[in-house]
Amino acid sequence: MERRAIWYLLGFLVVVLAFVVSTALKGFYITLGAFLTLSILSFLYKDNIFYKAAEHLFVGVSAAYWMTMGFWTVLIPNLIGKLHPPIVRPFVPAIADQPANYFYLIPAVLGIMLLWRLSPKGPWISRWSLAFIVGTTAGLNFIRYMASDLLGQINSSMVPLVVLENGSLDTLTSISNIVIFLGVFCGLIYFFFSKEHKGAFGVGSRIGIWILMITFGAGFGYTVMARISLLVGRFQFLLGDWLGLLG
Amino acid sequence: MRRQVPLIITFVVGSVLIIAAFIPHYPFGRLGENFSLYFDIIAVFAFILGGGNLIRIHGGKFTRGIKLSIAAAKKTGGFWPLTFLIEFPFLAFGGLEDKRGRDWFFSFITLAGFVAMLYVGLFKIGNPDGWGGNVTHPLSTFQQFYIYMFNPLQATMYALLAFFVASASYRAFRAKSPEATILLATAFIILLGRTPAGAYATGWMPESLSFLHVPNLANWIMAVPNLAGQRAILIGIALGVIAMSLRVILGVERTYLGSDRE
Amino acid sequence: MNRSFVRSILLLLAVTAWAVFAVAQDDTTQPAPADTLQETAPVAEAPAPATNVRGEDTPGDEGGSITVFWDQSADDTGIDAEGITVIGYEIRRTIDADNVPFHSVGFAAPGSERFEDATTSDDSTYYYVVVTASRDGGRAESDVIGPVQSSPQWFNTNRTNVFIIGLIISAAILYFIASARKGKQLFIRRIAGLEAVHDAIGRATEMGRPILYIPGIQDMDDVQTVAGVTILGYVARTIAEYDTRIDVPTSRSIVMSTARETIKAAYISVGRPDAYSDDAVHYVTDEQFGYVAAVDGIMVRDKPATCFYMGAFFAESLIMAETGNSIGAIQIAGTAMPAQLPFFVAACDYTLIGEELFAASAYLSNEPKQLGSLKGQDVGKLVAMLAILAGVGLFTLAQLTGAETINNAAQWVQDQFLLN
Amino acid sequence: MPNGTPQTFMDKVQALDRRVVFLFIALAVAIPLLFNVVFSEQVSPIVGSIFERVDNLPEGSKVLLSFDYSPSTVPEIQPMVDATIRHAATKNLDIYIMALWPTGQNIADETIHRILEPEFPDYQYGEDYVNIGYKSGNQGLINVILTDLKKMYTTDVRGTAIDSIPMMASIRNLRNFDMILAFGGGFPGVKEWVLFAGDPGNVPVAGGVTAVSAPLLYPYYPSQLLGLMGGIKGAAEYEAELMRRYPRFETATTPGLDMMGPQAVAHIVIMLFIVIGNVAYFATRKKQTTGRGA
Repeated sequence: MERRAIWYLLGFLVVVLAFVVSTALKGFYITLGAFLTLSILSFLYKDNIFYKAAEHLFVGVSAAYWMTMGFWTVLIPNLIGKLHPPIVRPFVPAIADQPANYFYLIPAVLGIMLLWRLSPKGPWISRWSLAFIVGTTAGLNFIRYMASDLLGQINSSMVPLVVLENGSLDTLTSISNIVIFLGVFCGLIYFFFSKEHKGAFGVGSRIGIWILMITFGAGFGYTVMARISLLVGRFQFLLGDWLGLLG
Repeated sequence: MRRQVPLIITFVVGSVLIIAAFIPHYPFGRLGENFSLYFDIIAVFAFILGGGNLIRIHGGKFTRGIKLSIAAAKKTGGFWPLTFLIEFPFLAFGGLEDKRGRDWFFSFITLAGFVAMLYVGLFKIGNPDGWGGNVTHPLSTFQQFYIYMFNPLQATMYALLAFFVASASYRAFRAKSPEATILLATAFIILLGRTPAGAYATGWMPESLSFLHVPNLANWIMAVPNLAGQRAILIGIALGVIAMSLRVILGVERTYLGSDRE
Repeated sequence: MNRSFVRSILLLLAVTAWAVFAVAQDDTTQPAPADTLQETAPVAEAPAPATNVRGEDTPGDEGGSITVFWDQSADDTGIDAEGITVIGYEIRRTIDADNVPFHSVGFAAPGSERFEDATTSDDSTYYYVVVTASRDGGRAESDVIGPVQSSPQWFNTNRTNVFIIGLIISAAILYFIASARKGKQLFIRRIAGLEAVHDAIGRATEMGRPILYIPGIQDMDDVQTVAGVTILGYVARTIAEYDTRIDVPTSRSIVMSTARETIKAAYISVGRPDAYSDDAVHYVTDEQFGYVAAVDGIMVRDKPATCFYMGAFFAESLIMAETGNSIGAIQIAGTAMPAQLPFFVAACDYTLIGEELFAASAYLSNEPKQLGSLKGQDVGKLVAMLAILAGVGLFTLAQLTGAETINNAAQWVQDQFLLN
Repeated sequence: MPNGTPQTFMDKVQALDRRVVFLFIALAVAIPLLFNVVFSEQVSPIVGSIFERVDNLPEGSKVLLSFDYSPSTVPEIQPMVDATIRHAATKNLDIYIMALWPTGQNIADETIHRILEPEFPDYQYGEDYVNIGYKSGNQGLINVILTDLKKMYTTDVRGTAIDSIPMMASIRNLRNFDMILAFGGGFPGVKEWVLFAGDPGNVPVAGGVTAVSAPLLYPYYPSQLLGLMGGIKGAAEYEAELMRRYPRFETATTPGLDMMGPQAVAHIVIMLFIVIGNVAYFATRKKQTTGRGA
């Protein structure tokens, strides 16, 4: 206990010292940014108090950030500003003279119902707003997916398997179209739930899995570059902006 | 009653929205749009539940922890505030291995960050345009907090992905089965296609085989088999969503609504 | 894809965008402050005017829009090196052709033959004139047409195809739900990821470690979150039976509320309501990476034996799955985010791919009526496959034979799946 | 693996601590950055066509640069802007700068201060380059200035009347430009320039966009879009070509090429790990099967 205490304190002092020196040389904000960056990166080695502190700071700050944004960009203009526009004149003068829209009592009531679960009496009333939310989600998504994903994808899958260009065979396009057709077809076979994947159907399902695996491999490989870019950005900040090591 | 009314609400709202999608006439034409707006508003109300929960959890940890720490400091005898100060690193940060409430300082950090951000945001502190200013005005304290605290944390968390794509590909891309081999081979070709190495490795091939040049092959994989797989997945998802929505609207699926008895 | 189709879509986008811009710019009843083409015009040779101008109420809308059609100017033949080059058509309107001057409502690109004026009021009638403009500033007015009036419709004919296909698929799903209710036995193939759910929970129970359940990072307005929460309902039943600890951090407050109701109901359904505590579900933050930072912390500190990821995920998917892997947890994921599936497939033990996520709750419930809906989904896939087969077959035949009629038939089939 | 057997090297490799992988990735990114490792980039046709067009324009040709992006995409877009603006200035082209995004105007000013003023001291504002700034209206703005630029623009960003700026005298509308270079893949962006200026006005349009939006614009190339730079790779190719043809830029900053060094090394490291993992896997599997047979 005693020895560990000394090491801990020593380590802590070194970090504090580094922070002070960096602040003196580079300014507070860049130092803060660098320390937060390093704290998160330290998680890669193992969990530690610096990561834990940065994580807890992040949770508090970001939760408040989105709540504040919700307050100023949704609640004030889209609810208060709709129900009684003159109130919001100091904040959003542009909408203060519009007529009130009492349809917005609906979300106000549903919102208050949702909060009802905090009250000791009848917390089940909050389910009414949950029911409204889930009903809305179901209704809207039914149409949205039907139109864009189902119809749209079927539409664009209709391609000729043989493509003739001025009477001669366009080999590459033809092969590509055949692959697209087989891929979509077998991919769909894989997703069948109510038929056993045996025999010819099993072969189709097998090809379907292979196509999905190509899709996943391609998606994985393609994303790597974007992810490395993010790290390059952080390293440029640490090595360049902070330490001044980059030319 | 407790479950019947919500089921009716879901049914009515869901089916009206589906029908409304085919009726451009007022008031149906913009029903979906309006309901989405309503959702956003309800979500802001819900922040009170979420924020309250956050404060309750961390507030609880904080007060419980500080009490335990003081008790521990008192136990050692002597002038306890001095012991508390000296042992502070252990009593406040010791929570990594020690679970006896001695990580209360982290909860304090969350609370402090939360309250401070909420304060500068809701009161538009330091906003050059005052109350009428945009909440994200670059010179407001709120936005300064965003730039200097939120941003580096967010960007670094995001950048961890560079390490994780590497470790995941090292572990997962092994030719253990035909499927795994296909996954591995495709990823490898795409990776190769995005480096100068890919161009060099196959640059010697004659023009007639240009199809096999790695950058071309990588582009072809992205544009053809990848597209086919994506389409199959998207069509499947669309049908899954349609069936799921119907089950929810018809009340066949009702787990999310809680129980009748309580 | 058909080039003229693409062009007409782009053109449509263009004119709508212009219309929006025009609304922002001028009051509909006031003459436009700026007549963009007129003032630049010195005396120049006028192009041939647009002919055969017609105006109609735009179909399938909520009113407030009139579509103007015309036949191209004879000079609208692309960019000419010499001679007259038409640079577009200006659409002008008035509410009274004799007494109120016309003002501009929009501009259509050369080669176009229609314009949607989405700034009309259903209460008044309008007169239109189409002005052909040339590069040198020449202008030619068409005949004035009108009166035209816009009106709202009760059925959007542009969506007839969505309606019919929606009806077919819904009917199939309803039919199989009904027939399953009557006791008809259904075969449903096994889904490995879901077969593993019980074992994964059992493992956590044996090890005395908690289970971590992540219902995605989106709100309840995403249907994937709804799926994630319903799956949680079935997972929670087993957990309540085994008396294992579950931890559900959420990224949205409404999801927190819904997840609590769900888990509570699960505990009640197995007869152990007293074992339930609201603390199982807690809110973290709406911020994607703040949330994942906290979840990573929970993972390395609480060392859950099993992690579920069921819902909508973005880039954070791999951060969680890799951390979960490093602590040796069994990981079962499911998402309909195509971009994140590769990472779950690579880093998790089992992954529900797209449609399987939505089927999962039905599968886990093992109720006949729920399973019936899966059979209905299969009918939907069959419809999709047959449609694709028909389209592909006809287009291929059209290529091979070069016959115009087959090509038209193929085009017709494809158009039935067109989005308007 | 049977119990008690000592772990071979290959077993250890197979169960490698992932922190070793992390270390290599960190090094793969940090070392090329620190030592400024740059790989030669071969210019692809889609980027090369932009370069050739700019390179072949006669001195005094008019080039319009539109800054249609915001600070969040600066890391990806700015390298291309820097490279093309340098190229245009070297060729003594007249550079006209505008923005469809409000944020673009400031980024443009910043670019002028950072590149044009110090590197091209002979370039005179108002005679060789001008920033006419941001105007609202998105594609509607393009539509108007396609026929009459001065209808929307009465002054430049410094408040000088457009008519008193020498280089504006020869400009009536977008058709007077020899080339339009639009930067930014969002809305409005390159696509709107193609549809509302390039197609109807018959002005060559080229663009620079983020890597994510590049695939959405490929269909316009080459018939409607002269060329396209996509993400850092596009910028790196342009920078490389610029350095190859114009030795004066050998010491210029090349953020695009700088980013490509770590990219290439990190990709190769990941591929090597995949290979090592598979070698170890097959080596241990072979051992296991023979072990079982014995």
